[in-house]
Amino acid sequence: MMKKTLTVVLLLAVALIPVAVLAQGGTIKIATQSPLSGGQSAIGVDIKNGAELALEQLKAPLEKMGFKVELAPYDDQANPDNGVANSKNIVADPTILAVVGHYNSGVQIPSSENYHSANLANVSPANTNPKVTDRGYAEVSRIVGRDDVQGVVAAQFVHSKGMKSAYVLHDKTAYGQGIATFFQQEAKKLGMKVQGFEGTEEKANFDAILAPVIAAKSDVIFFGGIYDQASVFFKQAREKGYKGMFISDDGYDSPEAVSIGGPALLEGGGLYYTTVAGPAKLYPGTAKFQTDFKAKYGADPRPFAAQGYDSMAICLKGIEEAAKAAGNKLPARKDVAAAVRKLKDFNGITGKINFNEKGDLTVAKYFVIQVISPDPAKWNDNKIDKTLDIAPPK
Amino acid sequence: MALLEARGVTKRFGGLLAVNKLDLTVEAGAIVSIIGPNGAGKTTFFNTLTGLYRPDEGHIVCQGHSLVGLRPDQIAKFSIARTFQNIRLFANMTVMENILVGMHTRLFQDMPNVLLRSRKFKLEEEQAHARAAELMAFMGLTGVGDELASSLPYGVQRRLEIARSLAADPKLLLLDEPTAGMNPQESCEAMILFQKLRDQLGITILLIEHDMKVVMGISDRITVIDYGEKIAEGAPHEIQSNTRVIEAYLGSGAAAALTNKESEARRPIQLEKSPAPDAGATLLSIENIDSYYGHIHALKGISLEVKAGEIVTLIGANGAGKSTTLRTISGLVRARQGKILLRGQNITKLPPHDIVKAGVGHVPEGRGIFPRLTVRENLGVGAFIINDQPLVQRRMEYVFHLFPLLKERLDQKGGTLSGGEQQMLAIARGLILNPKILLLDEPSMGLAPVLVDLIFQIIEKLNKEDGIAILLVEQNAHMALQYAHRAYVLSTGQIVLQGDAREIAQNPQVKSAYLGG
Amino acid sequence: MAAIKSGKASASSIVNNFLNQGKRPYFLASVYLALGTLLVYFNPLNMASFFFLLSSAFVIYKLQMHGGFKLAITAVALLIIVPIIGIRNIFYLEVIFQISVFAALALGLNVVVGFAGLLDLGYVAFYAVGAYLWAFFGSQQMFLLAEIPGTAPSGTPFFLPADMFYLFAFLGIVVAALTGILLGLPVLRLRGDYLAVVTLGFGEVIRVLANNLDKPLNITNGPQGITPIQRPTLPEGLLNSLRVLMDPLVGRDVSQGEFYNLFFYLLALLVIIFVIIVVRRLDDSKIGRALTAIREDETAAVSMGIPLTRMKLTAFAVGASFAGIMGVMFAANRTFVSPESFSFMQSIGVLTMVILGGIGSIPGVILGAAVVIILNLQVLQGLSLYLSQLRQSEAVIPIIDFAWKNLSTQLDPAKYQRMLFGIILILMMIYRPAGLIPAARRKRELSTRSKDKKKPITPSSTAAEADHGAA
Amino acid sequence: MIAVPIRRFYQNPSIRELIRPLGQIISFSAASSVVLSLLILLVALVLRGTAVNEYALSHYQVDILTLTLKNLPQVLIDGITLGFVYAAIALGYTMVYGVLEFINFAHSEIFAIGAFVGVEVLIAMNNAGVFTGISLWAAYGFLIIAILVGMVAAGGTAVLMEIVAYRPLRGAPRLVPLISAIGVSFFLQDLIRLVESLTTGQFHRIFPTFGNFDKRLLISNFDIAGTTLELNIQFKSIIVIIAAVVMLMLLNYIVNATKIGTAIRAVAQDRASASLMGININLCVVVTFLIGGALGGAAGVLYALKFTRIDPFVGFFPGLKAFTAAVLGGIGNLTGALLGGLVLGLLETFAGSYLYIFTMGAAGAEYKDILAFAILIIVLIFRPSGLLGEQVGQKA
Repeated sequence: MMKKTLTVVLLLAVALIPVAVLAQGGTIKIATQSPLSGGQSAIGVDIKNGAELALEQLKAPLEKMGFKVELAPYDDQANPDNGVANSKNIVADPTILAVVGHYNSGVQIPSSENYHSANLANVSPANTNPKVTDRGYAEVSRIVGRDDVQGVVAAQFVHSKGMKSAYVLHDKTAYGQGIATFFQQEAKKLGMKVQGFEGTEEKANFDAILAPVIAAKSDVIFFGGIYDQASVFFKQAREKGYKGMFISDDGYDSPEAVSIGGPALLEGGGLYYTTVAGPAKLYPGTAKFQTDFKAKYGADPRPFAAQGYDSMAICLKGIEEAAKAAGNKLPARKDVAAAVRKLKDFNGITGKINFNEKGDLTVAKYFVIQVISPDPAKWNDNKIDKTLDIAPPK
Repeated sequence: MALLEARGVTKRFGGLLAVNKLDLTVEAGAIVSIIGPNGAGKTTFFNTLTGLYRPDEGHIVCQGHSLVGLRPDQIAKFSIARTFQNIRLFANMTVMENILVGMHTRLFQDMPNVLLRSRKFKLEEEQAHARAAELMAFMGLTGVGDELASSLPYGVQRRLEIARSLAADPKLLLLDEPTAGMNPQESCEAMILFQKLRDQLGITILLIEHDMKVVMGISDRITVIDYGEKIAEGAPHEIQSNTRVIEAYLGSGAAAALTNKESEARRPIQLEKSPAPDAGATLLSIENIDSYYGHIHALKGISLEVKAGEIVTLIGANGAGKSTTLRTISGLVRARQGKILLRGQNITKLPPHDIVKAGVGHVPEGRGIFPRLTVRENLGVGAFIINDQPLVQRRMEYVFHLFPLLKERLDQKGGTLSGGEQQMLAIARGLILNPKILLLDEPSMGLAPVLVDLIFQIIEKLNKEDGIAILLVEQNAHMALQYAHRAYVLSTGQIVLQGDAREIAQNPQVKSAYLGG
Repeated sequence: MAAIKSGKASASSIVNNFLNQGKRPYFLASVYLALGTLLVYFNPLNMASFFFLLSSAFVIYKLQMHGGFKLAITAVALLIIVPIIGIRNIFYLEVIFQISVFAALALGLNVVVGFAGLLDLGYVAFYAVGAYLWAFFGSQQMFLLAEIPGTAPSGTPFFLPADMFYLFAFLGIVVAALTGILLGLPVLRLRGDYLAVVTLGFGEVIRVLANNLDKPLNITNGPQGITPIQRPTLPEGLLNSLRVLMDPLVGRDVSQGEFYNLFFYLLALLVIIFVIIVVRRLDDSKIGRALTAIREDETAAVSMGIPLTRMKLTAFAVGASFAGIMGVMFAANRTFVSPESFSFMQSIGVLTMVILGGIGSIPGVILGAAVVIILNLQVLQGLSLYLSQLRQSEAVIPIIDFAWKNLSTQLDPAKYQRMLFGIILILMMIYRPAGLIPAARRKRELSTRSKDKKKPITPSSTAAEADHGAA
Repeated sequence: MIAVPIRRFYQNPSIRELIRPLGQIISFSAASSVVLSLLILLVALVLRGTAVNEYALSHYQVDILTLTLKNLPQVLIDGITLGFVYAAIALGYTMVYGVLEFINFAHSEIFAIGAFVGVEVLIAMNNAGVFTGISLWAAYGFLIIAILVGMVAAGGTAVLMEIVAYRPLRGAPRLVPLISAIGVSFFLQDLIRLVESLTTGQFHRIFPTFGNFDKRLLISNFDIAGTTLELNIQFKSIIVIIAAVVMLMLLNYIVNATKIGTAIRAVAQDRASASLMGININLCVVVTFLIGGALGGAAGVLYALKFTRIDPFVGFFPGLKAFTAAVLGGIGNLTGALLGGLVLGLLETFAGSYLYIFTMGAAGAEYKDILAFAILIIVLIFRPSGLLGEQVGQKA
C-alpha cells in the first residue's frame, strides 16, 4: 500500500518541478461570490449570471486598453466558512481587482473583512443588512437599498393607502427579517396596528402559521423575503379566505411570482411589491437585460440578477477609471476601490448610482409596484404605483 | 455462609415462564453445575443473576447484598464475572485489550489521571498489562496478545473469554457452556483448568454444562432444571441415579402411549410419491465442504451422504458444526469449498430458495416459525412456491393428518403456541413442499420427554411410510442413534467417526463423550 | 511492514526497503519538504505546488524514521514553513486553519462514532453552542437584549474585554460538554439508529433556537447573526518584532489582519495538538477501552462492569467539548456567527471526514478532514474556476467538437459537493468501511514483555488459522 | 375431513380485510382531534384570566376563547390533512423498517422524486395546453395519472437504491447501511437538482393550477359568539385525505391478505426461515422497497398538490417528521404509522396555530419542529416501541 502511494507521490514530485509560473501580466479578473450550490443557489447562480452577462457586454473598453478580462466565479455555498476561505483565495490572486459579492449578509460580513484588509473593491448586489456598510470600509459598497429604507417605503405606502392594520411575516433570513423589522417599526410609528410579526423557514406548508394571520383579519399582509416563498404563502392565504392587500419587497420581483400564485393573488386588496430596480418601462436597459438574460440562460432573471449585472458594471467602470488614471496600466487595488466609490451618476439598469462615504447609495430610488396581471408574460406591464427617492439614514 | 443465594427467582417472557421459583445456593469455594435440556432456562437464570434480566419475583443475595434491581455493571462490582454461551468477545479489539476490558472494575484511573498521564496512572497501566500477560500465560494465550479476538479459532476464543472474566478477579465465576465446541481432549483440559481456578485462585464456579463427563467430574453439587423449574439437586452420584433426571434427558417409552391413537386408526393420507429413486441410491452427497462463520472456520472438509429412505444423524458437541452443516446444505451459509449434490444436481451455489425448490426441506434450530403470523399463514408461507391450489389443499390435509392439533390452532398466532406445537408447526411447514430430504435441526430441543418421543415417532413414520430421507441433528444423541440408520460424529468442524447408528451408539468413545456414560 | 513479515519479495516491498534504508528516509523527507517549500514559496498561486507541500506530511508520516526526527521535522514544517508561505498566500493559511478546525471536530465526533459507536448526526450543535457562547459574551449582545434585531444602535460598548476570549475558550469546553451530557441523558438509552435520528433532530433544534431566540429576549440576534465579535488582542510589541522578521521573508508589508490569520492558525494548531493528546490518552486507557468494548458488544461490556450510560455520556461530553472550544475560536476568527453556519450539511461534512479517513483512527480522521476541506475549497472550486475560464475562451472539446462556451454552468463541479459526499459515503461503506487509514491495532503484548523481544512461535493451529481467517 | 378452503391460506375474506383500516382511520382521527381540541380549549379557558386575553382582544378583537374556538375547525382540517401526508410517507419508512430493521434515510428523497416526476408530468401537460378548458373529470384523471407516474418513478428509484447501495451491505453492522442511506439521500438531492437545472434552468417547481383543487367545499355556516363561522374544506385536502386512505387500505390489503404480503411479513420476522420456505428474500426486499417507494412517491405528488411548491430538499423535513410519526406509532407497524402521522400532524398544526397567540407573539410556528422532536424523544424514552409497537417478538 504505502510504497505504491510513495511511488506515486515521488512521480508527482518529478512531474511538478517543471511547472512554471504562468505570466499573467495583462489579465484582469473580477470575482463573484454567491451560493452556487445548496438550497439558495437559485438566486446565487443568477447573481453570477447577471455579472457574467455584464462582463461580456461591457468589457470592451478595458479590452481596448489591452487587458484580458475574465470572470472568476466562486461558490460560497451560503456558508461563512466557504465564503471566508474563498475571500482569502481571491485576495491572494493579484489579478483579481474587484469582487461582486455575496447574497447572504452572514457570508458577506466576515468575508469582506478580508477584502478590506487587502484594499479590494467589493460591490454587493444583494446585502441589505445595515452592518454591511455601517463598518465604514472604503472598499465595501452596495447597490441595493438598506433594509431600513425599503421597509420604511412599504410602510409609508400602505399607510398612504389608508390601511389601518398589518400583519408582518418574513422568511427568517437576515434579508427578509431586516426589511420586515423596519416595516413594522415604521408602521407602528405611523399609527398602524401591527397585529403580528412572525418568521418562518417553512417553504410550502403555511397552514399552521396562517391560522392567527387569518384570524387577525388585517388590512395588509407584508412578507419580507423571496417570491418563491412569499407567493406560495400569499396563495395559501387567499385559499384560506384572506381578502386584504399583499405587499412584499424586491425579492418578489419575478414574473414567476404570479405563475406560482395564480389570479387569486390579485383579488381583494391586490398585490404590491417595493423595489429598487426600475421596471423595464422606465429603464430601457432593464428590458434589454431581461431579453439578453433570457436568451443566454434560458430563463427569466431572478431577483438580484439585475443587481449582479450592475455590480459588475460598476466594477468594470471603476477599473477602467483607475487604469486610465494609472496611464493604461494595471491599476492598484486601492485605486480601483477608490475609483468605484468616486463614480458619479453611473447609469445602471437598476437606476442612477452614486455612493456616499459609507458605501450606500446616496439616493436610492424606490418603486412601489402593483401587479396587474396573473400572466407571467405581462410582468413588465406592472403598474408603478409610487416612486420615492430616499437617502439612507445617517 | 453462602456466597450467592437465590430464592424463588422467577422470570417470565410474555406468557412464557422461563425460570420458575428457582432456589440455588452457591457455597464459597464450590463448583456448582446447572444442567438441563436445551431451553430449560439455564441461560435465562444466568442472565437474571447477572442483572441482564430483572427477575419478576424472588431474591438474589450475594454476600449479604441484594442484587435484584441492580444493573449488570453494578453486579459485576460484587466480584461476579461471567462468560457467554455463544462467545461474546470484543471482536475488533486485540486479545490483550479484551483482557484489559475485563479488568475494568479493578482499575481506578479517572479522567484527570488519564488525561495527565499521572504516575499513578502509568503504574496502574503497567501493572494491568503485566497482569494481563500473566493471565494470558495462564490461559495459554501467550503470543496472540496482539491478534484481533475475531481472528482467533473457536477454542482459543473460548479460552480468551474465560481469561477476560478472570481479569476481573472474580470471587464467583459464571461459566455458560464453556466447553461447547471443544473436543474431548480440550474438554479434559478445561476440567483441569476449572479445578485449578478453584484450588489455586479460590474462585467459586457456577457452571452451565452439557458435557456430562465434565459435569460429573468436577461438580460439588449439581442442580437440574427443566422448564425453568428445579427438578433435582445433589451431589453428582445422586443426580446420576435420579429417575426424573434420566427421564428429562433420555425420555421414556411411556410417552408412546400418549400418541394420538385416533389418527393412526384412520387411513393415512399419503404424499404423492416422487418418482421413487431406488432405495439405497445416493440422494444427497456432500463433498469436502468448508464453511466459515465470520472468521471462524466452522466446517473443515466435511463429506457425507444420505441415501434415499435413510435417517442419518449428525451428533457432536455444541459448536461442533452440526447446524452449520445443515445451514450449508440449504444455502444459508455459503460453502467456500466443496460440492453439494442433490440427486446429482449441484446445488452448492444456489440461493436458499432455489435449494428449497430443488427438494430440500429444512426445519431450523429453534423452529424458525413466524411468531406474528397465524398457523394458517405459517403453513401458507410454507407452501409459498406452490401455485397449484388443489395440491396445496392435499398437502394441508396430509400435515393435518400428521398433526391434528394444528388444525385446531389454525387462527392462532405462531408465537402463542407451546414449544411442542411450534415444533409440530415447523415440521409441518417443512413437509408442505413434499421435500425429497428433510433436514431436522434439534427437533427435540426444549421439549418435554413425552413430546420428544412423539416427535421421534413422527420422524420415523415420515421415513418409513412416506419414504422421506431425513438428516437429523440432535443434541439428544441417545435418542437420535436409536432411530437413525447411520450416524456421523462431528468434532470441531470435522467428521471424526461415521457408520451404522447402532455401532456408533456402542462406541465407547462416543458413549463417554456424548452420552454421559 | 506486512510485506517484510510475510517475506514476499514483491516490487513494492523492494521500493519500500530501498526507501527506508539507512539514512535514506531522513534525507528523502528533508529534501521533499524543502522542495515543497521552495515550490510554494516561488509559485504562491500554484495549487499543485501547495499539494506537493501538503503531501510531504504524508511522506513524513509514512517513512520509517526516528520518532524524534519526525517530531522535529513536523515542528519545523508547522511552525516555520507554514507561517511563511501562509502569509505569502493567505489562502493556504485559511485552508490549513480550516483543516485544523474540522480535524478537531472530526476527532471529537470520532470519539462518539468511532470509539463508542454512537452515530451522532447533530454534532454541529455543540460547535454552535461554543460559537454562540463567545458570540454572546464577546460582543455587545448583552446590552442589546431588549433591542429588535437589526435596529441596534451603533456604538454600544463591548460587554467583556477581548482577552476574556481565553477564559471562554475554556468555558466553551465546559459548556459544550454539559450540553452533551444534557442531550445524552435522555437519549443514550436508545438504539443506535434511533439515536442517529434523535441527534439529527437535536442539531436542528439548536439551529432553530439560534434562529428564533431573538424574541422575547434578543439573545442570538436571530437570522441576522451576531457581529462584531471580539478577537483577543495581539500585543503591539510582538506584532512589531514579527513584522521585522516576516516582512523580508514575505517580500512586502504584512498587515495586522494577516497576523490575525497567523495567530488563529497557531491557536488552532495548539488546540488540535491538545485534542490529539487527549484522544490518544483516552484511547489508551480504561475509558477508551470501555468505549470500544461498548461499541463491540454492549451486553458483554456491561457484564464486565462497564457502566453503559456513564461511559456513553463521557464519550458525548468529550466529543462535544472539542466542538465547543473550536466553536469559540470560530466565532472569534470570523467575528461573526449566524445560524447558517450550523446546518445539517455541516454535521454530515464532519461525518464524511470521519468515515472517509477511517472510523476510530486518529491519523485517518485528520487525513479525512484534510481531504474533504481541500476537495471542497480547492479542488472543486478550482475545477469550477478552470471550467469557467474555458467557457470564456474560444476553446472546444476536441473529438466531439463541443464548444466549452456552451457547457452549462449547471455542471460546475463546485455545485455538486453534496452529491460527492453522498457518493463518498456509499462507496466507502461498500468497499472500504474502515476508511483510508484504518484504525491501527495497538501492539501491546511485545512491549510489556520487553525481555523476550522475539515473537514466540504460536500454537500450531492458531497462527495459520488466524492468518487465514483474517484474509 | 372437512376441506379447508385453500384461498384462505393467503386471503382472508377480501372486502373485510380491505375496509378494516377504515374503522381505525376514523376512530384515530376522531379520538386525537377530540383530545387535542379539548386540551386546547382548556388552555384557552385557563388563559382567559391572564394578559393573553387582553392581547387577543387588542390584536384580534375577540377574547381568547372565541378566538380559539373560531380557529379550531380549520386547524383540525389542516392538521388531519397534514397527518395523512405524514402517514403516507411514514408507511414507506415503516415498510422498509419492518422488513430490514433499517431506517431508510433516503426515503425523503424518494418522496421528492415522486413529487418532481409527478409535477413535471403535469407541467408538461400544462405547457402542451392540455388543461385549457378541460372538464373536471379529465382534471381528476390527469391528477391520478400524475400520481401513478410519480409512484412508478419513486418505486423504481427505491428499488435501484436498494440494489446498488443497500444490498451489498446486508448483514453489516447497523450503522453501515444507515450511513450509506445518508449518502444516497445526499446523492439523490443533488441528482434532482442537476437534472432539473439542466433541463429547466431552475430547481423549484410549481404545481400547475388546473381543476377545482384550490376551491373550497362549504360544509356549513353557523354562528358562534356573535361571529359567523364558515366550515369548509379545500378540494385538495379532500383529495389528499382520500388518496391517503385508499393507499392505506390497499397497503393493508397487500400486506395482510395476499401471498406476497404474507411472504414479506415472513421475511420481516425471520429471514433465514423464510428463505427455507422457498421465498426469494431479495425479491421480497425489492417488492418492499417498491411498495414503500411508490407510497412515498404518491405522497410526494399529493404534497405538491396540497402545498404547491417543491424543491430538491423538499423531502427533508416531511421525511424527518414522517419518521418521527412512524416511531411515534411504533415503527414496523402500519396502523402505528397512521396513528403517529395523525397525532403528529395535528399536534404540529395545533402548536403552530396557537403558540403565537398563546405566547402573545413571543414564540411562533417555528417552534413546531422543536415540539415534534421533543415528542419523539419523550415517546422513545417512555415507550421505546412506540404507541402501538409490539414488545413481544422483537429481536434483541
